[in-house]
Amino acid sequence: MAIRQEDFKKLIAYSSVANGGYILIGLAMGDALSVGGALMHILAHAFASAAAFLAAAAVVHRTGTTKMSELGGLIHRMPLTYLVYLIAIISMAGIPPMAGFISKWMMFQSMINNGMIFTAAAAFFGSIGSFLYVFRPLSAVFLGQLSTKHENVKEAPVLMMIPMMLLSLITLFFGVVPNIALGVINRVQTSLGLPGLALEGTKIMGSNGVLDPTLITIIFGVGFVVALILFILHPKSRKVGLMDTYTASEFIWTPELLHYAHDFYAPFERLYNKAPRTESFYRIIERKIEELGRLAGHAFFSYKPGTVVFWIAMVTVSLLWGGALWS
Amino acid sequence: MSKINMQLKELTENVGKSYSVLQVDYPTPNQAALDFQPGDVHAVLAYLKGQGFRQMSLLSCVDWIEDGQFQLVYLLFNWEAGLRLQVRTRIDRANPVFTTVTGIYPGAKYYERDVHEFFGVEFNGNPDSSKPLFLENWDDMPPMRKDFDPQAYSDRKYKAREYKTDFNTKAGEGQ
Amino acid sequence: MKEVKLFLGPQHPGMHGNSSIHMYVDGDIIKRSYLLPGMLHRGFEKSMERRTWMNNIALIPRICVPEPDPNEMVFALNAEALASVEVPERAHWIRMLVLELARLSAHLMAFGGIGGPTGLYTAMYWAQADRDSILTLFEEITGQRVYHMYITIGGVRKDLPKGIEKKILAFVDDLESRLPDYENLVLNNPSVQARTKDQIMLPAEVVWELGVTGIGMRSSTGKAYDLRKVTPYARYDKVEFDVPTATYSDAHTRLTLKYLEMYQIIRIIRQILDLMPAGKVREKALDGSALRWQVPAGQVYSAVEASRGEYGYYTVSTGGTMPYRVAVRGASFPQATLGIEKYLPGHRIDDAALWFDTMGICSPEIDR
Amino acid sequence: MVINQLPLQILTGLAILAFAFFWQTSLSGITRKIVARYHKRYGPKWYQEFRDIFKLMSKTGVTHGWVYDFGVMMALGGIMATVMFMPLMKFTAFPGFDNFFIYVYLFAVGMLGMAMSAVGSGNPLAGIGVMRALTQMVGYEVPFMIVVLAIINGHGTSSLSQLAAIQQQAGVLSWNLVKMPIGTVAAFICLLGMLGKKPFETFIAPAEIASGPMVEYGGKQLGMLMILHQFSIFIEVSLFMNLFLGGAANPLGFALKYMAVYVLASLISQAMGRFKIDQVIKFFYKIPIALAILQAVMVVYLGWGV
Amino acid sequence: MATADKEKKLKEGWEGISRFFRANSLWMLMYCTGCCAIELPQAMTSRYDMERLGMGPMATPRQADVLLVTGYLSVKTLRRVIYAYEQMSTPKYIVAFGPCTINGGIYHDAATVIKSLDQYLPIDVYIAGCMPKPEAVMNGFQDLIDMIKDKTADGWKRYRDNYDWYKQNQIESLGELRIKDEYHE
Repeated sequence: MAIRQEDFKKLIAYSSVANGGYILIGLAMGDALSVGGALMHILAHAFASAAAFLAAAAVVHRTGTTKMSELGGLIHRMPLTYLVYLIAIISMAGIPPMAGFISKWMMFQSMINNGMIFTAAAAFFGSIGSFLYVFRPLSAVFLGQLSTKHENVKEAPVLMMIPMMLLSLITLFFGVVPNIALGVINRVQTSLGLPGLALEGTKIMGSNGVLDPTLITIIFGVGFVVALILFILHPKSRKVGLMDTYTASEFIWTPELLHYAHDFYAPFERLYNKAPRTESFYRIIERKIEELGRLAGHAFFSYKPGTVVFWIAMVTVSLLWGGALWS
Repeated sequence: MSKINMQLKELTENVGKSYSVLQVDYPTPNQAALDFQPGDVHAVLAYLKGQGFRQMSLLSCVDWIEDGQFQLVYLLFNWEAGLRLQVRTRIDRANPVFTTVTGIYPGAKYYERDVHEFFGVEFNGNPDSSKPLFLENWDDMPPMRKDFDPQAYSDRKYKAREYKTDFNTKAGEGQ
Repeated sequence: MKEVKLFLGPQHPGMHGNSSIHMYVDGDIIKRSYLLPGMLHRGFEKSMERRTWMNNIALIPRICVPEPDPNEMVFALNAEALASVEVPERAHWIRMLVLELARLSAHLMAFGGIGGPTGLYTAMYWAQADRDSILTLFEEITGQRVYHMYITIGGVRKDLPKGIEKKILAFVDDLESRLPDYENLVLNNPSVQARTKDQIMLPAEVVWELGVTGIGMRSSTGKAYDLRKVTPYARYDKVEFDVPTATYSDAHTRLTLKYLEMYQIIRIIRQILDLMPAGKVREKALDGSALRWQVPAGQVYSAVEASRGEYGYYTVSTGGTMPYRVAVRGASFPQATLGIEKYLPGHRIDDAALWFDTMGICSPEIDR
Repeated sequence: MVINQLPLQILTGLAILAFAFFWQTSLSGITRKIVARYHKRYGPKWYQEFRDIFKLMSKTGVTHGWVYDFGVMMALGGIMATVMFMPLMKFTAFPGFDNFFIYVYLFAVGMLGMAMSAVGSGNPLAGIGVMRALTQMVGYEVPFMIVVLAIINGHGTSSLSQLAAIQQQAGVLSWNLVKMPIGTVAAFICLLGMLGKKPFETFIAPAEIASGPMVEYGGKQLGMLMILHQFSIFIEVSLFMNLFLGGAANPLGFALKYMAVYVLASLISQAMGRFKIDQVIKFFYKIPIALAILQAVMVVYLGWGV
Repeated sequence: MATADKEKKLKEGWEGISRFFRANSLWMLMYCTGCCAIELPQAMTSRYDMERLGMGPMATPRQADVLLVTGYLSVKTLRRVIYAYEQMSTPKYIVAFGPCTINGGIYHDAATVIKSLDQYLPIDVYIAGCMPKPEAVMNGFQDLIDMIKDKTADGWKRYRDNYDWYKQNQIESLGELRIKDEYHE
């Protein structure tokens, strides 16, 4: 659903629906690793989507529209917002240096152990799908051609920048050294009677593999440095304007005509509108979830962290209580 | 041209009955050339299309500069019978205006644009007949007219390579 | 809706020749497209008016590059019709041989060229290799690989070299033995079928509306509309061959027709080689030097079945040493200009290059 | 994480990196010659790929702003990090950490970097190319993952070197190729998708979108992208080799298996034309997924594959 | 001082090495500007196989280093060729086919065909023959490779140095270089 969205903000909203699904899978599995993963995912997703929403607000504040087809090329005017949004989507898509990866990794470990192939396949399709629809606003809004309307757009105001940068730093920090957060989650789990996570220094002992986020980030840093050296060593390339691109050597003057953003994944969507039945079926579920989400959001998603932790505890307790009753 | 196609002969007869044919000529056994007044060209074309001449191969224009006239030639071809017809008409060279035939043969749209660009014949009825097609910001008279001299134009615009001794002969004179 | 402007421009890997298609694309469906020709416009018709009849023989093959021989043939037919020159028997047969070999090389290039848009580079390499051996045959017959200037007014420039028949027969047998490999590689290839099976349709009424000729017409109307059958020129009536036709014209059928026509061409070449009489090859149409030769006044149009369709010249002569006016009818002019404007929109971006190829569009013909 | 061992491990990682580059580039040069024979001609010299890459590095290219350069560096950095984790014959740079998911996700960093800088170059064709690359990625990742999940579930460990060790116990018989033939076929088709070989070459389709995302690259950026391409081929083929052909204890075994897989993929690609993007997705969601699920069900619920 | 000339020697050494690489891997821009382009597929495919010299067709000007001007150039094509040439990354070379680029060849009296190309673009290698044969084309490429090796193929330097002379010629005979009419909005 999110892939089809035309509106920038709606798209990020839908991404929360998808990540909500992950959290449910994690919790439902019930063994230590997956619950830990789910909780971590709640944390990571909270930060990431908050940062993304703030970046969207900055864009709207400056350009006034959230329609992706009108925006374009804002990176040249709002680089910092771009950076914030980039880190947010890396975490949402679950790519290594950020927190999102840790939680997804833990959930996948547990999913494999319990041999739930179909849920694993659906989860993996969801994660790659999230990479798809999360990349779309990045390319439609920030990259590509800068349309003449937004020539004199300024960077987001400083006041807005501070929370955004803070949020992205936190996601980066949790991605590199997750054990602090996992330590907290561990205490939550042990208090609920679940077996604690096997943590050792910066390594996380998964069921069939070991993950060491800090090592990964270091190696990624080494790779980046090698690429940097390669880049600087060689002759400097000359700066060229945006409009000077390959147009099969024909001439073109208006930037809007060169910005490819409107229904970005046309072929992909065409596959889906051939199956209307499933579409309406999803829409019913979606409405149900939305009501549930609104109800839940209205009930406990207020900004004070206290109530949030309280409600998480309530949910886990009821789950465990149910679990105990059940087994 | 003894063995002229019999079909062709009686075809030209019954065309001649309804429209005044100025002149008939048979360049090859299965081809006939008919001259008409500009007025009834459209009627003839519509009639011939009914007779099986469904394909218009070419619309071209000949610039008779001495008698100050453009000659528009419509070449029709009948695939079943293998007959070819030239429908020719002469229009004034001073302000060449003619109505379009895209109603009968839609394919003529770009031929008309081509003739307009090279000869300057106005085709009213063809929406974009006056748009430039082949030549880009052309600043001289339509190039295919007899009084346009390409050699002079190209010497003026494009610097030729100076040879030490000037031995490229002048272009052959006309007839 | 917000549209993006894309170009299948003059400099594009999918574009054979040199004209540019401007496409307005929404998502990946082409909404509006038009052709911008004129990149190769050299004012041929103007230059022809400034050259004598014999000089033109050297100029005209430059018009259409993949298949230059129909130009010379049609120019010669026009002049002979006007000056009522009788061409000797052997010259007719040699002309047919040269025309069929040129047709075969153009078909090979177009058939292999389908490898470009569909990504099957092996077909392109094979087809070009075979086309190359035809060009070497031409080099022996006419002295030049591509522009032969071999068919002149009144016959053919000079007789066939000794022992050329054996070489042509050897080549033709070798090619015929390898044609089934082409079929397996291109026509039965599942990925090419996925790209061309009922993709780019050409219904019969569109053919009549635009005036498309050649394979486009034969594949959609289902009738054997081939100028060599309808108005036989140069002894085509003495050679039997059949014309493959189809009624459901999609990209795949057009490709199959090209493939089947190759068999027919080989059949014709074999018949030409054993039915060819001996004798004179050139009718001396004039006394003294060819440059002062004058063709009597008159206006005539004659057309030849080129690999892409009906290719014709309209010559007007006022009895001078130079033609008064020559109009060239390119075989792919209708489908390139009006076809792209009306019938390309609605396809997808990746079909555009395929559309351009299977319609057999050759841009030098459009610009003249 | 033991700090003092780190510099040594990084050195071995860099050694693997260098070996991967030289091995893969010379192999792709040899493959170009084999493919040329397929076209009835002599191909270029075997070190032609080296010449191409270093020529590109010596040219002054063009840059479209910092995103364009940063994206290329991020992509190359991500891919290099993945190669460093890759187990090579006997020795691995970071024992114990070569977990399957790291490869998949670090590979995604490379893809994101390239996609970001391609669209950053402001060319619509690059945008379309990136869209096709991402859509295709959804296509070939899911079946590949299902098969790999089945293997990990069956063998209980997701680290490549251990998987390779398990497969080498009983020689050829214990290869996953033999034990899970259906899964291997599905994985090979996905490998073709990953490598971007001919049937699934929609995102670099020269005839339609003029070499897709690479439209605006020239000079050293294109050189770095070609190095990235060589590394990604190395990762994918050795991933396939470790999972299905039982890794490689000795160099000769490694060379033969690697070459067999890569040359077979190139030859198949020469005989196939290019699909359209939605045909690619439809194809992937029909045959490979069915094979993968069948294989997974056999392994997980019936326990045959182990 | 010592570091300066050591720096220069190093740069010189690196220049030599990169010249070797540039010579042996020339990428050709896939742009058939004129009628001699029909012989390029012959030169690329099985019989004459350009790839042995390390040459291959590339899709966009950014990636290519050799621009082949095959045959005559009409005014419209020249504008596009100049636009493509300026997009190419240096060092770049131009190979001109046939007599039409030298003095207009058979189209010396045509109104839309330019007379001599080296007024507008710096040419490195001319190949003779109206429709030069594939052997001549390969021979021409071999000459270009030798010229690159001994540093004489410096068309792009000439273009960069007297840039305004070339631009003045182009504007004088082409009118405006970038067309802005109802087709190119």
